[in-house]
Amino acid sequence: MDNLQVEHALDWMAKTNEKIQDNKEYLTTLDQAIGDGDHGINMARGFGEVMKKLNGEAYQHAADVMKDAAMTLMSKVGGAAGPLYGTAFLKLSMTFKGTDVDYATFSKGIEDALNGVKQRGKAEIGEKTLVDVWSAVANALRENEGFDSEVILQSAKSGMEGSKDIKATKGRAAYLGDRSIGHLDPGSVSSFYLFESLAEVINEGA
Amino acid sequence: MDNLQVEHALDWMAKTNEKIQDNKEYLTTLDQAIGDGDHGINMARGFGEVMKKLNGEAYQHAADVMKDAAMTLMSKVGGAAGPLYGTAFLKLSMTFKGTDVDYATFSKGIEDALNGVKQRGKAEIGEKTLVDVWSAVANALRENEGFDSEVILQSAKSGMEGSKDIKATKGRAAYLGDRSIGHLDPGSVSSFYLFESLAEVINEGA
Amino acid sequence: MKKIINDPNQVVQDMIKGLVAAYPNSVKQLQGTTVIARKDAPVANKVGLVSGGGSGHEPAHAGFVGKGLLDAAVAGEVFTSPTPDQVFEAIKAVDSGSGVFLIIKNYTGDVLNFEMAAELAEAEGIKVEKVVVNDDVAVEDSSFTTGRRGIAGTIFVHKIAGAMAEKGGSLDEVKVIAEKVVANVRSMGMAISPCTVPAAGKPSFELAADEMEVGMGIHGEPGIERTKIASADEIAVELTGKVLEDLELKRNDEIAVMVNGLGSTPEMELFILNGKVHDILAEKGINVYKTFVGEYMTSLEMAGCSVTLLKLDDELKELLDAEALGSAFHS
Amino acid sequence: MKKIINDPNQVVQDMIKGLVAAYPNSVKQLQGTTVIARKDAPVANKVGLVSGGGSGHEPAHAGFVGKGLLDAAVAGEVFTSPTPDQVFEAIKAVDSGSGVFLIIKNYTGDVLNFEMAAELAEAEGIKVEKVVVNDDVAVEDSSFTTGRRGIAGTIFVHKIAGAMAEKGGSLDEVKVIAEKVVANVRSMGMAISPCTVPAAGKPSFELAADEMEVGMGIHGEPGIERTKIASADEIAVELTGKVLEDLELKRNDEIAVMVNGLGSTPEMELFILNGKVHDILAEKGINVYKTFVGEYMTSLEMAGCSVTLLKLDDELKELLDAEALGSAFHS
Ligand SMILES: Nc1ncnc2c1ncn2[C@@H]1O[C@H](COP(=O)(O)OP(=O)(O)O)[C@@H](O)[C@H]1O
Ligand SMILES: Nc1ncnc2c1ncn2[C@@H]1O[C@H](COP(=O)(O)OP(=O)(O)O)[C@@H](O)[C@H]1O
Ligand SMILES: [Mg+2]
Ligand SMILES: [Mg+2]
Ligand SMILES: [Mg+2]
Ligand SMILES: [Mg+2]
Repeated sequence: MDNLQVEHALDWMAKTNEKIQDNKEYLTTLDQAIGDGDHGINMARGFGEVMKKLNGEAYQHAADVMKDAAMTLMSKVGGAAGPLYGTAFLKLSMTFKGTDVDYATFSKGIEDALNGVKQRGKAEIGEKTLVDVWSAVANALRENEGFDSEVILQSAKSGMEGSKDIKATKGRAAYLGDRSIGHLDPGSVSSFYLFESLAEVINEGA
Repeated sequence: MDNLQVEHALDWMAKTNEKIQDNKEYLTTLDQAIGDGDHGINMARGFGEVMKKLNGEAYQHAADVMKDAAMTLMSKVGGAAGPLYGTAFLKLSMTFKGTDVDYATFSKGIEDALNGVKQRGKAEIGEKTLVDVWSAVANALRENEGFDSEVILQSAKSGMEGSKDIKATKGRAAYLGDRSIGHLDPGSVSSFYLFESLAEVINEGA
Repeated sequence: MKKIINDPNQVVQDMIKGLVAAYPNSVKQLQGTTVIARKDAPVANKVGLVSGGGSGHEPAHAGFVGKGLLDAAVAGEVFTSPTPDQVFEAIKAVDSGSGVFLIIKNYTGDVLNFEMAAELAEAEGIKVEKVVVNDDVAVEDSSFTTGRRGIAGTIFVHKIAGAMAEKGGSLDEVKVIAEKVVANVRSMGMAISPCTVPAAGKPSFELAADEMEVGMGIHGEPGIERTKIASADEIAVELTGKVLEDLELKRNDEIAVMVNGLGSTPEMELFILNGKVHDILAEKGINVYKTFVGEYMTSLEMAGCSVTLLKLDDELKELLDAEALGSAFHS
Repeated sequence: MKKIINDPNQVVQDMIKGLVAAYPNSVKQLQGTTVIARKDAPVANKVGLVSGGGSGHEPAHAGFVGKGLLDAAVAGEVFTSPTPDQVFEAIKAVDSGSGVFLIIKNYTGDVLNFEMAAELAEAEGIKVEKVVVNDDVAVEDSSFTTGRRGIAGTIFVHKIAGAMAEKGGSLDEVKVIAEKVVANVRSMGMAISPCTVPAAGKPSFELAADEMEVGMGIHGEPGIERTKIASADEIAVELTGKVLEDLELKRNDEIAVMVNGLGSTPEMELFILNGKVHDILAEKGINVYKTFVGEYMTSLEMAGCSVTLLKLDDELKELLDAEALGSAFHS
């Protein structure tokens, strides 16, 4: 895969939706442990709506797919995850706009999304939020060249797993202090599904 | 035993109290099945207070023991049982007043108490209330001569057991209609303890 | 049993203490009793209103003590009607010479204890009248038995008789209006989980994870039917249907609706139920004049609800709208 | 999971329908949204007040919509803060040109969504100010983290900022008084049983039969400590103590007290707790000006409670006493 085309973008969202729906309960269980138990429900509702929206439209450009995903997530997810994922996809759409989404553009998109999320959530790396996954992927993309499913999958995975043994200082899990250590961050897990889906799209599109 | 003396009356109340306290949970369980689950609590509280009252006084006459028991039950039990037991003991005290409590007087006392309870509660025999026990005992006393512990025990027992397989038409169990059949009436069981205690007093006093 | 209490045998005294601490400007405890009275009782030239019953139904009845409502509420032990001496104290404390009106829920214990108190009061020359509320259509209305129970509909009696007394109605007028409310109010309830009397320490009944009890009493008395748990809409249909059957409402009749929570049912669920109740009524062309959603007559921490309908006329509407200043009923 | 609902995914819509059916003369639903607004919104020349958050905290926040309180409440999914577009609709609906004030509980989700809505509104020329309520002393107040949560103390912000807006206060004046309340209000809660989010279908946490969770959040977030269940008096000492530590009250200070039930705690237990809270305060010579006992900020059917203290001055007292006509706060 050289460029992220419309069909790739659509497939990316479809695969992400599938994983989120399949793991709705798991995400909720993770959020019950250190949050309020709605992350799976929120993400499943949001991505379900994203699919409804995308299936009803014809797209010319991946940027428009990202934009519709962003607006849908923003208005259907709620909680912390809604504005954060909404911001991430909005940034992707802005960076992708008017250009082919080649590796450099894509990589910059992820970087911009990461920065958007960090700014919105006032979170840095290592605070046990989905920022940890996005930054791990952004770093890996920066150090690599060309779409590589393994690089994306492994970096996302390490970001997600790295969230487990640290203390949360942002989001709802922060209320737990040290008691948050040893638990996976639900938002990091949903972000992992997003990048795992992307890796699959790359594999299939390769 | 020829006369119910003060010490007999006191002993009667003490033995009743013991049985009520020992069977507090049982009475409550019976009341949970077809009532509201407070009969054991109510009776235990009431007889506990009766003992406190009686232990603090010196009595000349069984009638006064009955009177203090009546007033204490009336003001400490509440629910349906409070006014009914209160009325019963008040009638006993009125009938006993100013005379030796020989068998005839005692028998008339129980009869008067029964009538007092029936009037207060607007209940007849066979409605699955403590009236069934009091009337069984009153009947047996009427047909007998002289204090006989077995007569009292057996009549009370048959009154209590007779309450099991009939449908309640008075008291809280009446709301259950046919579903009350097969359950012992809690008030009949507490009345049984009262007469069982009396039987023991007669045995010991014989 | 998990409860936020100290001594299970002291819950009523402890509760009253905390209640008076909360509202010291509007209510008082009659010393040495479990009676909560209006701070300004007896109110000159006003019929005094007394209600009460077992505790565990909070805010009933102390939450309905105040201007335009009750003058005193007598609190018995949990689910146990108060004793005659306590009710008698309440009667004496609220009598201004205009007489005292008793609002009694139809349970053997309540009727007996209040009646005996009335006898004591009459013996002291206090005029006493009473009404017995029996709104629960789950129970058959029969003169051979105890008859129907009094449940959440009692609150409407407090409100309307209270308004009549407040505006200067005589003892007879208060009685007439209270009887009018009783004649026009019907309720029915259901539960999905039991409650635990503190001194008993164990739940009043058991329900399987998928069961509900229809028509149970507010003291944990078993209901008339145990069925699989139904949807809010189905529950609304069942409860409203039973009430409508009994109340015989016609198109364009005006009513007040109360959707009452029994203790641990979230307000969210009460509102969901209320939505369907209104749909049902709208379909029949019955006009809802006013709706009350919340906890008015509870059963400790029981989960469940009741639906009450009160048929109104102009007089009842005016009295229902009149000012009321109880901690649990403020209008 | 046993609940009186229809579809677990429709509870918010169903609830709003039932709420508007109950109070059609005082509130309205903004069509196509989950916003409940005053029937007469926007009120001319008045700053509009908007609050909201996840559902499941009823009566918060729609029960506090009304004269002298909020102009609109935005309801998110259960325990999930509402989305920016919904908040934006609320802002537009209550803006009379005098600007709109947002009362936000301090949760990442609420802050983010309300902030984005404010940005949307400002882009359309609406003046927007906000306050973030963070009264929960169970959580450390740190600028490196999310900071303290907003819980029942939020109701005092609604009440007092609402009164300021109602008497004609400017957007700045509303903001100043709201910040004053936030600076002077502290709360702490505990739970003895969890709650179940309808769409999740299982309890948010598990507690053994003899355990309580101290300092848990109102969304089922775990607390700071899990201990053996204590008596009401001990719980009062612990909660009030933690709040007092943070609030630094002096002898003769005047305060308002709120003893808030989380959903399935009987009012009886809240009053028992309140009695001890008052004892503790009396011992310290702190004067209670007003007490609120009841369910104000719940967590579905969670059993437990919170204690909130608000330090008062003359200005706050006057605003606290001002008329308020919400279905859950009527004075
Ligand atoms: N300040 C923040 N910055 C970045 N991510 C955050 C922040 N706060 C929370 N998150 C992410 O959001 C996730 C929680 O999302 P969700 O459960 O949907 O929202 P809520 O916490 O409002 O219930 C967390 O697991 C975390 O990854
Ligand atoms: N009308 C009545 N006449 C006689 N006895 C009655 C009547 N109603 C109830 N009882 C008796 O009272 C008992 C219940 O007492 P208790 O549980 O203490 O009162 P409550 O029913 O008010 O909770 C019943 O088991 C029954 O024996
Ligand atoms: Mg969450
Ligand atoms: Mg009983
Ligand atoms: Mg009882
Ligand atoms: Mg949430």
